[in-house]
Amino acid sequence: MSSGTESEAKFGEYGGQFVPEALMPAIEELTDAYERYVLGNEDGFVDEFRERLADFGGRPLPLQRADRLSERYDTDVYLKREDLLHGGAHKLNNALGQVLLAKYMGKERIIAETGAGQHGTATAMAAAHLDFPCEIYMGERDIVRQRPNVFRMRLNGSEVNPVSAGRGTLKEAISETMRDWAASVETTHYVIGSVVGPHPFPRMVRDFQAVISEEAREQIQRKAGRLPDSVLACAGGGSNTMGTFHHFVPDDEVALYAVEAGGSSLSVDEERGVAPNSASLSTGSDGVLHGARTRILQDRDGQIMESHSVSSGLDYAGVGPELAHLVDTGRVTPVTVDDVSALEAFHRLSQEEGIIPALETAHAFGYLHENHTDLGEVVIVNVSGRGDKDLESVIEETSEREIDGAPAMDVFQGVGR
Amino acid sequence: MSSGTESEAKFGEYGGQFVPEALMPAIEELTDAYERYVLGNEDGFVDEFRERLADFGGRPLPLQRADRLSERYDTDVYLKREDLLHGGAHKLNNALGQVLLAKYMGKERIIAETGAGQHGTATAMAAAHLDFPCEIYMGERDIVRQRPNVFRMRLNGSEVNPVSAGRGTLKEAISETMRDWAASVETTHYVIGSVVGPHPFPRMVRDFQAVISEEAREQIQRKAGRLPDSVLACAGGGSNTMGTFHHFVPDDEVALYAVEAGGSSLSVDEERGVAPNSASLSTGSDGVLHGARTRILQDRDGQIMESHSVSSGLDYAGVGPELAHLVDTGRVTPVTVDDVSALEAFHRLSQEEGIIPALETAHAFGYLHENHTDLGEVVIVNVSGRGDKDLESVIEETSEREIDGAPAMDVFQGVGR
Amino acid sequence: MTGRANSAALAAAFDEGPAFVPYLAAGDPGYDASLRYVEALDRGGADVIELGLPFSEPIAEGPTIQGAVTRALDAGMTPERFFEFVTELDVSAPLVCMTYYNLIYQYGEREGPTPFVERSAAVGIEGFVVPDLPAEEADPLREACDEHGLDLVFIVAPTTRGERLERIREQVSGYLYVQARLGVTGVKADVSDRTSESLDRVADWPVPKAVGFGISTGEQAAEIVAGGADGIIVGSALVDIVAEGDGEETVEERLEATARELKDGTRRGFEQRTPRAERP
Amino acid sequence: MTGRANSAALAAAFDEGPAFVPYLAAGDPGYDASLRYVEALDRGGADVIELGLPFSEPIAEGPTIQGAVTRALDAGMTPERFFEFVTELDVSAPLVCMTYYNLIYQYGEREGPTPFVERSAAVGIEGFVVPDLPAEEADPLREACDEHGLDLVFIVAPTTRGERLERIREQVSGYLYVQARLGVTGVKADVSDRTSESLDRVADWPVPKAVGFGISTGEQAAEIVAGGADGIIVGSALVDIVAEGDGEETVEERLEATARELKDGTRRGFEQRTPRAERP
Ligand SMILES: Cc1ncc(COP(=O)(O)O)c(C=O)c1O
Ligand SMILES: Cc1ncc(COP(=O)(O)O)c(C=O)c1O
Repeated sequence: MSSGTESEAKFGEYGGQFVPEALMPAIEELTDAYERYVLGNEDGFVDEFRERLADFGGRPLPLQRADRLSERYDTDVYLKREDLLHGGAHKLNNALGQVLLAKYMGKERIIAETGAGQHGTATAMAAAHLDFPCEIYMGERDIVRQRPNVFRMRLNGSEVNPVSAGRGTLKEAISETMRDWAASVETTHYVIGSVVGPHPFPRMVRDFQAVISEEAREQIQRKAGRLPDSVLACAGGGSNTMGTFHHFVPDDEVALYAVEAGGSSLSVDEERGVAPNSASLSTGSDGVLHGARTRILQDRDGQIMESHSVSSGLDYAGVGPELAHLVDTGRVTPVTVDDVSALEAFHRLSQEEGIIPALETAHAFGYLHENHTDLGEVVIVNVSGRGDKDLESVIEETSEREIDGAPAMDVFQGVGR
Repeated sequence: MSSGTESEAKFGEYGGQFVPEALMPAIEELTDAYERYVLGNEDGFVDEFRERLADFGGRPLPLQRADRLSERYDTDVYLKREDLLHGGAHKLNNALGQVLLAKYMGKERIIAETGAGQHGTATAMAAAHLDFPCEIYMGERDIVRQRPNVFRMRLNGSEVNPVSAGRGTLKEAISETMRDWAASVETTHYVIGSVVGPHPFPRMVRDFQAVISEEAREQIQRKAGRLPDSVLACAGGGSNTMGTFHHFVPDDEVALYAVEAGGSSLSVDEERGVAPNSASLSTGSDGVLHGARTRILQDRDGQIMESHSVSSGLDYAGVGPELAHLVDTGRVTPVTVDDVSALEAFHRLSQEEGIIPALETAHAFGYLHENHTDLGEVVIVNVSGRGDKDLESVIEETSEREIDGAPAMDVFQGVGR
Repeated sequence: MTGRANSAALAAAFDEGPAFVPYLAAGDPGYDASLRYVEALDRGGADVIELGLPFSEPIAEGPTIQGAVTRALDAGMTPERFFEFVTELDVSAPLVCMTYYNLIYQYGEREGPTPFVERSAAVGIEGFVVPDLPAEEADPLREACDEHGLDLVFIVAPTTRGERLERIREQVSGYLYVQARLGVTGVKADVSDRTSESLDRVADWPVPKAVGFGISTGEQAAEIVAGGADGIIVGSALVDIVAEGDGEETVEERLEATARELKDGTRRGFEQRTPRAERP
Repeated sequence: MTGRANSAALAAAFDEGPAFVPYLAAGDPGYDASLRYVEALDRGGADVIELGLPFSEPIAEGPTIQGAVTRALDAGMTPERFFEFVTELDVSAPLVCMTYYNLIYQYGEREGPTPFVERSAAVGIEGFVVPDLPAEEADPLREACDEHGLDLVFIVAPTTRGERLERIREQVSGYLYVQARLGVTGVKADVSDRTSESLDRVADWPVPKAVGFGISTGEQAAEIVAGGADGIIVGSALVDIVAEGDGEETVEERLEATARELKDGTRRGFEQRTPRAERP
């Protein structure tokens, strides 16, 4: 569907298939299916995928000029509205693609991991839509942070399996899902939630998400009459980043910014093995995690560190290998935005544009705010998701801090409880 | 924009302008603006409206064939996906239209009432988008039932004013907003949330919402190659109903069903002045409420009754005058679906189609479920909104009852609290 | 100053100088107490009494009168009880019923406002104020009133102009309710600038003009009457007294005293003003 | 039965009949106790010991071994401490280090696996099992192993077939780890049907085949060896004993007894089976 017949497992030094042997046959089967159905449109897979993305997902999605931000920054700011995708984030592009692929492959069961719960809800929706039983692994801590999403998955008929290992976040949930898969590969497809994991996942997820930049590139030329100077997207695992960048990668004049979660600080507590950020591109190093060689947050020994971000969806110690490679080659610039700046941007976008973004998304707007003078005349920011899932976190996190321009939070604490 | 130069204040006997004299000049000014901008496209109002609906709102929205429901009912069921509109319900069509109109009229401030909070959030979003200060009146009881929406309005920069009169629901909020307007007409536009209130609101709101049927009529012909046999939409005040029906009204072969909230019972407690339903079309009678003559829930003396529904958005004692008229003339069939059937439909759609509907919307699917054999071969159901706002209510209401096919609710009670 | 009126009693009320027109909600806070309160106003010098028949959605009222309406409804006030109330009431001032159109429209077995008007006439009501009934929709009620010798009072707002003003002029009888300010009922500290402007606009109408909305003191009453009003209408200030309940002085005592103060204010205002006849 | 091996000790371990290969995580639940526990396995008859170097993301392990890994990490186990541990350990069975690739890759100042292999060789480790390192990515580690005389054990799963099987065959040395069932490590009640099928697929490979995943009793050990395995690998059943802690009998006593039972099982199985040489 996108880039012809690439099927190598690597992006420069990154990528590969570092997984237990028990998973290898599944991964080979998947690679084969990816090449036939996704790259080759066998049995009309791509056509059906596009049709379902349109009818079920609501694509194409608008590229909206943000009038008030444009005025504020004296720059034409365009918003790619992935928040309007069914489910409320870009995640459905991938989840729908993979669940549909599972159907073409004759699988009978879907499993997935989730952090913020957005990939989990997207997968649960896609599984319900295509009539698959589905189980979602989610860290116990994330279950608490993202309660509404847990409920949504259950409503869609999925089981949500709490993962208590480690700190109970995304990293542990991925490990646990891989374990399930190792025991169930023959009947089960593992819908991974970002451009991470062993080949062919990084390429395949990117291809499913590339619809974002395919649309945006065409839309910006129609609306602005030219290509953008800069494209911004927040990066957790990197799926919306890669999706937003993909079709702009060959356009050398377009600067691409992957905005990572700077958390509370960019420095790292080596002793405790804790990174107070999730900026694997900016502060991580080369290593092997969850099936791929890529940039990861690790201590000197190679143990994976606990990451941190105010937004659970960015709270991950790794990043997609292709993105790591594009950073190494200089094509993508990794930048960071900290918790406070993201919260400020969250409130700014909510008040000035009438769009309540996901906290993940807010990071991209934090970067725009701090660096708008360096981004050129036409800027695209990907609104990767909506913030409904984050309301409780925002009340809590905003109350704990001094956030410029936020409405008073105390009025909410009592309301409705 | 839609129906030429109609500008009469009546639909048969219904409609009119039963408002305090202090509001009449505002209503005349609005009528004038409606005729010039909305009907006459003066200054390109309609073009700008359509553009913003597309870019900010995400229109056009899909008409999706519901594969599993179609199979279950042996009928082609199509879903009009208003749940994908920015904000999560059809409400933005109207809110954006009215706030934009306020801008063309040179108003400086926006007020609105809200029940479920969907119209309030839509108005708050539109006001933020178009840079208006905004205040939303909301019953205290609804504030408790719809906490996330209260927070969303505040995040968008709106004030939320609690209304403590009466039972603290939509009816009282409308009365209170009218009082504010009576004191502020010169600078303020009142964005009413449904096809109710004095002329020109019922016509104007219907025109803004008619984009639903404009799209759907074209889409169904493209997809099914014919007009539908039946069109279903839930009816509270009636805005999504009128929007969904409008362009089908001249198609006599298309049956139109307005699905009202049957609540817990269709009988009425005259003594206590309480209707355990919100079925003004099915159980109400001719009267004057909130500026219009229409069908309302009232006791023998003419006092307005407290209505009830599991879904706050349908919980209103009146209904739009045009809808009342279309029912009287036999063009629209009013039907009811009770709380239990709506909850069952909520879970069914969530599990089988991967779409979590608003509880309001679920009523339309309850009717489909109970009467699918009588609805013909091609049926359109309007998915007026998504259910994210209803998660807490659903847990509560489902736990209290025996709901067929619902996931176990007990697991949620502990989660995240 | 005589004007268009069906009710001789109402016409007479404005004939001997500016009228003091108090409002109370019938049945607030209970049936018996309310009877005594209305009678106290009569003793205090009321020229006309506006008696509210409570409706569940009083969209033109501020919080004070909403409170009164809710108390009265909770205490069981209904249209039927209202007519009994009027029958029992022992006052000399003519009574005007203030209510919302749905109650008028629904009353009785036959459709439309006639049964309500008939019954009102039977119990001795002289006219109606219906805040949510615009002149355009008033024909049926107007006709029933004419037939039974009752008046239909209309409200003009500071914003009422042009054609609307004309239509109200055609419909109004008894007196005109001149709304002193925008918004809903409620006590305000000072007299609105817009009052005299509003009065000017209706100066040549063939009915007395009573100004209402926000008046609470004899001082304000005097000022408004001095400015040309033929009467003042006072509601919220009196409802406040009812809401406070008995204290050192009883509600009745305070209502009577406040009525007296307001009536005195209207007299003073009348004396201050250059008689209309002498204007250029 | 000699096969391809760099380590003479490892080769010898499989030479005198089927081998019993227990696994424990080094440092579980603490450094000193763990030393004693591993030594108890040695006394119990271990022919090879797989010693786990804990990694924070043990994606191939079930809950039992995850628990061991977490306890060891919490107690401060690191690669450096692991090498000290091996140095201090007093056992006669050859040691195989089981860990994940990132720890091997990150170790030392130079890039790549060589520093880790050098250090392992220096402390007397004979080989590695790296569950997340596929044959395709194994060249650098394989080369370093060859250079330093260590073996690289690979796992084959019930689903491994065709080309993948070939690539593993080319890479493997020391012994082959035959995974008895799909999934992750953990005790199971019965022997998987797929074991003999898996063994058949690799029957002619030039390395001993040790079967693991889910074995916990002497009975199972006997059955598997009777079915043709050259060894059995037991992890979770032993880790369970560590996790339970001292009771009427100490952990050491129970580990030693269980090891003995498993070793006896392998012997029994060997006796039961028709010698390979006599097969048709
Ligand atoms: C709205 C949103 N944006 C971004 C992300 C980050 O993931 P990725 O980097 O894979 O797009 C998430 C993950 O949950 C998300 O929910
Ligand atoms: C999703 C949804 N559907 C329907 C309604 C009912 O309103 P109306 O009948 O005006 O469409 C509401 C009102 O809040 C709503 O939120």
